[in-house]
Amino acid sequence: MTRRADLAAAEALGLTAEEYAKICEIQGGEPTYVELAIYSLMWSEHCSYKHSRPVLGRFPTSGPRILQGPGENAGVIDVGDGWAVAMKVESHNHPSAVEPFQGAATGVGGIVRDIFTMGARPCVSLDSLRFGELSEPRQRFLLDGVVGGIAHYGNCLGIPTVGGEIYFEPSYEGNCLVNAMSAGLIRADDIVRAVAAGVGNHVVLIGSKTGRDGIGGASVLASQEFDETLEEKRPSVQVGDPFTEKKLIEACLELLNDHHVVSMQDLGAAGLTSSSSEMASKGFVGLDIHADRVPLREADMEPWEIMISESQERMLAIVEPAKLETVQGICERWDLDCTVIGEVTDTKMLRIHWHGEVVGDIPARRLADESPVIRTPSVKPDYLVDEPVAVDDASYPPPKDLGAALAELLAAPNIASKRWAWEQYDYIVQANTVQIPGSDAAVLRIKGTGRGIAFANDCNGRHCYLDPYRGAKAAVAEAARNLSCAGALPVAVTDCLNFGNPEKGEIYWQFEQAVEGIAEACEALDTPVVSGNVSFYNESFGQAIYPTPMIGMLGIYDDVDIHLDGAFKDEGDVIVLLGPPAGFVDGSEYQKVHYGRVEGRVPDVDLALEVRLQAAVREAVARRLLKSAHDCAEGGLAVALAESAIASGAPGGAQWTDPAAAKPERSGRWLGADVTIGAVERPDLALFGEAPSRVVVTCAPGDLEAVHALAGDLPFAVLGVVTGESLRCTMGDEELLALPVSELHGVYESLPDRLA
Amino acid sequence: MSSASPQPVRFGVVVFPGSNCDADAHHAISTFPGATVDYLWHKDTDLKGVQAVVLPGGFSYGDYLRCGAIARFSPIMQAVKDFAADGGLVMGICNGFQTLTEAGLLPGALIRNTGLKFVCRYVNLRVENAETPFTRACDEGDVLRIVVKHNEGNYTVDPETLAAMKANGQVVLRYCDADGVPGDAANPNGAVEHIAGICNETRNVFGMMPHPENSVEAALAGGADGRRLFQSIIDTLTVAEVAS
Amino acid sequence: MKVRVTITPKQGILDPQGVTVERALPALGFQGVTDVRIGKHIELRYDPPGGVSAEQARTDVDDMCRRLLANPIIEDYTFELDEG
Amino acid sequence: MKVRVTITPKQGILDPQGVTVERALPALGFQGVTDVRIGKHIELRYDPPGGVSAEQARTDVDDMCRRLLANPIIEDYTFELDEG
Ligand SMILES: Nc1ncnc2c1ncn2[C@@H]1O[C@H](COP(=O)(O)OP(=O)(O)O)[C@@H](O)[C@H]1O
Ligand SMILES: [Mg+2]
Repeated sequence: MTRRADLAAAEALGLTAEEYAKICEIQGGEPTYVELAIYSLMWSEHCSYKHSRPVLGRFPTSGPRILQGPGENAGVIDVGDGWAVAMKVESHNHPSAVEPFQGAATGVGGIVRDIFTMGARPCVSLDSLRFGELSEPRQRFLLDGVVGGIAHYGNCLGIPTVGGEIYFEPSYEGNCLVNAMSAGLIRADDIVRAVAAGVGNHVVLIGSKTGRDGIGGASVLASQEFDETLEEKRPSVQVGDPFTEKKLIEACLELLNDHHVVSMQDLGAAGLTSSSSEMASKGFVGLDIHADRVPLREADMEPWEIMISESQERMLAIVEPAKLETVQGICERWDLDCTVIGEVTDTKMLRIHWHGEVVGDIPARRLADESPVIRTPSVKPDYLVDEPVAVDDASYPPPKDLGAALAELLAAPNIASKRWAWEQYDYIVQANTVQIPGSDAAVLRIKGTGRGIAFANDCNGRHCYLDPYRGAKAAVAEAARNLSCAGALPVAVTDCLNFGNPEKGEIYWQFEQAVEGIAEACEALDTPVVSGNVSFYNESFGQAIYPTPMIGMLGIYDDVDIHLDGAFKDEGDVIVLLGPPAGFVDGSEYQKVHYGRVEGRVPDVDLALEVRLQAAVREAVARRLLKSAHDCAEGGLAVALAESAIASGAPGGAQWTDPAAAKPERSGRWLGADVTIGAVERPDLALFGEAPSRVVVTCAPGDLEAVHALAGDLPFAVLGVVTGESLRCTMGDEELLALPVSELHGVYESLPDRLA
Repeated sequence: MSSASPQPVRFGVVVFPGSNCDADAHHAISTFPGATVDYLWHKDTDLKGVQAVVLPGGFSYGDYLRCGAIARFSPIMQAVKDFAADGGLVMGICNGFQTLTEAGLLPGALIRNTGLKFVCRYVNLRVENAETPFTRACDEGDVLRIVVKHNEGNYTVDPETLAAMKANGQVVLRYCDADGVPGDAANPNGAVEHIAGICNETRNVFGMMPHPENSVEAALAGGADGRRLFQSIIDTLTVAEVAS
Repeated sequence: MKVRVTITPKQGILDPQGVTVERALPALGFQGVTDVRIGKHIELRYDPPGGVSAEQARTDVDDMCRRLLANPIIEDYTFELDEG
Repeated sequence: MKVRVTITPKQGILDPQGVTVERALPALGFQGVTDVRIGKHIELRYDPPGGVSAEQARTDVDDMCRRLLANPIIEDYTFELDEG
C-alpha cells in the first residue's frame, strides 16, 4: 500500500494548510508521500516564484531582437548574421553560505546547463558577488571559497569568466550573494525549447548517477531564512563535477544541434520532479517516470528521494524510439550514462512508477502552473517612512588632505582592483576575448563575423537600500553606460533579484519598487528583460540584506573593431566630462569610507538624459573620435580619473606581467592627468561625490570640436589633459591633489594584502 | 629550395575528455596558410598521417588524481609514443605538457602552483634555445608575451636531470620580465629555475605551460606572439619536406 | 610528536575523483576495482613550545583538523599521534 | 578485499600545500607545527573476477600504484590490504 500523507506531513515540508487543501482538491483526496514531496518542492518559493510572479509581469520582455523572453531556460537575443545569444543569471546564495567552494561551483554548473539546454554553446560567464566586510575572517573565508569554486568549475569547462563584481557591506554578513551569469552562442534557427512531445517517445536521463545530494535543497535551503538549524542542513551539500559537465556540454550540443533529440531539460532545483513536470506541462502531455530505473549512487534510496534529488550534472531528454540507438552511441562516446527512465503519454499526468506500483500521479499542468500566488501587502520600511532628504553637507566636514582621501577610496575593497579574483579565472579560453576583466565591460568577438558582444554586471545595493526604485533604475542605467563606454549597443537584460523575506511587507515593498525601477529603465533604454532569477529569504536572524537587484546586460557590435576601453592612451589628449558636474555624498562610497555613514537621498537617474548621453558616447566611439571612455561610478570623478590613469600601464586592456611592479609593462611610463574643476564650495564632493549619467572621455585635441558637436546640449566640461606620471587636480590656482600614478596603482592593487 | 609552393603541414590536435583548448589549438593552426589541422580522438589508435601532434590544454579527466595521469593511458597515446620515437614532432601545451611528463616523454613533473591558486595572467617568456623545431622562428633571448592559465604549472625535476637538460639545451623557455631577465617576480607558479617550456633529448618532443594558441591574433587580448612557435613547426616540416 | 591525519569524503557525498579513477581502471587492465574514494593524507610534527600532554595534543589536532585541514561539511577525518 | 593506499610527496620535492598549511597554523593559534606534508589517501575494493590470492593482489595493487595512482618522480606510496 502506498503511504498517504496528512496535513502534519505537509506542514513539516513547509506547505500551508491552504496549500495542502488545494493539493487534496487537485489529487481528489490525500496525496501520497511522493506526491506531497513533489508538491512541496514545486510550490516552494524557489521553484514556483509564488511571491514574485505577479510583480515580474511589469517587465518589458519583447522587442524586435528578442527571440525568446522569460519562461524558458534562458532568454535569447538576435545579435545579427544569423547568430543569437542565450543568457541567464542564477543565484546560489544559500548553498554558498553553507559551503562556499562547492556552492559557488555548482551555481556555475547550473547556469551553464540552462544555456546549453537551449542548444547554445556557453561562451562567457560572469559572477556578481556580495560579502560582509573584508575585515571579518569568516567573510574572507567565504570570498576565498566562492572565487575558488567559480574558478574550479568554469575553468574546467573551458568557458571564459570575463567579468563580474564584488562588493562588501555589513548587510551581507550572514547572507553572501553568489549570482552566476552565463551566455552562449547559437544559430538563431537552432533554438531548442524544453517541451516534451510525441506520445510514445522515450524519456532519457543523461549524465551522473543520482545520490542524496541536496535533497530538499530547493525548499529547505532556498526558501527559508537561516537560523540555528543551519548546521543540521549541511548533509544535503552538493558537490560539483565539472569534468562530467564538460562531457555533457559536448554530448548534448551534438544531440541538440544535429536534432537527435526532440527536446532537453536540465535537472536543477527539485531535480527530476521539476524537469519532468515542466516539460510535460509545456507540451500538454503526460510523462511516465520509472523511478526504479534511475541509476543510483546510493542503493537504498526511496522513490521520493530519487524524484527530488538535486544531484548535479544530469539532463533529461525526449527521444524518438528510432533515434535511441544514436543517442546512446553519442553518450557512450563521451562515457556518459544514458538511461531510458520513462515515456511520453497522452494522460497529461506526471506518473511515478516504483517496481510496478504507481506511487504518484499528478496532473502535470496543475502542478507546474497552479502553484499558489502570494502578494504580500507592501509597507514602506521604517527607515524610509519620512521621505528621505539629501543630507546636509555641513554635517560632513571636508578632509584636509584630498590626496589621502583619494588613496583611501582607491584602497577601499569596493573600489580596489579585483585582479586577485579574476586572475583565478580563465578569461581567454575559446579565443574570442577582446577585452579582458578589469574595465567597464567585457568584449568578445563572434568568430567568422566582424561582430562582437559585450557584457556588464551592475548593482549598487547601498543605493537600492536607500531607495530601491532609484537604485534599481540606476543599476540598469549603469550597466548600459558601461557597455556604451565600450562602444557596444545595449540590447537586453537578465536580472537576479536578491531580497530578504518576502512575507514581510517592507521587503515586499523594496521588491516592488526595484522591479518598477528596472522596468522603467529597461523601457527607456530599449533593453527588454529576457530572463532572470529571484532569490528571496536572504536574511539571517531577522537581518535582511540590502535589496540587490543585479542587472546583467548584453551589448552588441556590428564591428567589434571599434571597441574602446577606459585607459588613457597618449599625452596631450584632452579630458572631457560628459554629464552633470555635481556629485553627491548621499549613499556614496566616500560617505561610507571616509565618514562611516550610509544615509541620504540617492540621486535619481534622468533617463532621457541618460539615453542621449549613451548614444553620443557610442557615436563618438563609432566615429573613432575617442581614445578612452570610462563611467564615473563608486568614488566619483577622481576615482574614474585615477582608474583611467592606472589602466594606462596596460595598453589595450592588457595587464602587467608582474602586478606588484609599479611599472607599466610596455610604454615604460604611466600616464596621468592634469585637470581643473570649476570653483565650488566643496571640491571634495566634486571629486568624490557620486551621480549617474557621467562619463570621462579623452580625445586627441584635434577631435575635441567634433566630440563637442556630437554631445550637442549635453553637459560638457573640458577638464584638462593627459600628462605623464601623476594625477593632479586643481581648482583655480589651488592644487587639490597631486599623486604619482605608480602610488595610486600600488593602493589600487592592494586587496591581496588584506586577504592574507 | 624549390619555388613550387610547398604542401601545407598536417597537424593533429588530440581530444581527450576534458580537453578544453583543443578547439583553440585547432583554430590557431587554421590561421596559418601553410598548415592544415585535424582532430585526433583519444580512443583512436592511429594518427591519420599527421606530421605534427599537439596535445592541447584543458582538464583531461577533470585533472582528477593528477593532471594528465589518466590521459596518458588513452589508446592514442601509444601511437603518440611511437610517433615520437620515430622523430615525429609532438607539442604539449599546459595539460598536454603535463600528460607528456606523466607518459615519460618529457622529464620531470608539474606540481601545484606555489600560490595554490589557478593563475591566468600574461607572462613574458625568454627563448633560451632557438635551435629547436618549436622555436627556430625566434632568436635566443627573444621575449614572447603569452598567457598562462593553470593550477599545476610548477615544473620540478631532480637536480641531476636538470643539469643534464641544461647541458643539452633542453630548457627552451623561461619566465622573465619585460627586459628578458628571468626572476621570481616574473614566475607565476614557482617552477624551478623559472622553467616554462622544455624539450626531450632529441628535441622533437616539446612541452610548455603557457598557451601560444591563445596568442595568434593581434585583434584579441592575447596578442600574436604565439604565432612564432607554430611557425617554427611549419618551417621545420616544410623545409624537411622540400629537402626530401 | 608525529601526527598522521586521514581525510575522506563523507559517506553519501559525491567523490568525482574516485568515480573517474574507477571508470578509468578497466581500460588499464585492472578489473574488479570498485568503491574508489580519494581523500587526503597529511603528516606533520606537533611539538608546541613547553610540551603538551597526549590528551591535550589530541584536542589540539582535532581542532586543527576541524578548522583548517579538513572541511567537516563534506569530509570526515581521523588521526593518529605517535610519540617521538 | 579492501585496499588503502597512502601517497606522500617524495622527500626533497616541494609541497606547496604543506608549506601553506604550515604557515597558516600559527595565525589560528597553533604553535609548534612543522614538517607538514600533504598527500593522498585512496580507498578501494579490489575483487577481480575469479578471485585472487593475497600475494597476487599485492602485486596487482603495487602495479596500480606505480602506473597510475602515484607518480614515482614526485611521490612515494604504501598500501595495506584487508581481507573481507
Ligand atoms: N527576475 C526575473 N526576471 C525575468 N525573468 C525571470 C526572473 N526570475 C525568473 N525568471 C524567469 O522565470 C523562469 C524560471 O526561472 P528559474 O526557475 O530560475 O529557471 P530554472 O529552473 O531553469 O533555474 C526562467 O525563464 C527565468 O528566466
Ligand atoms: Mg533550467
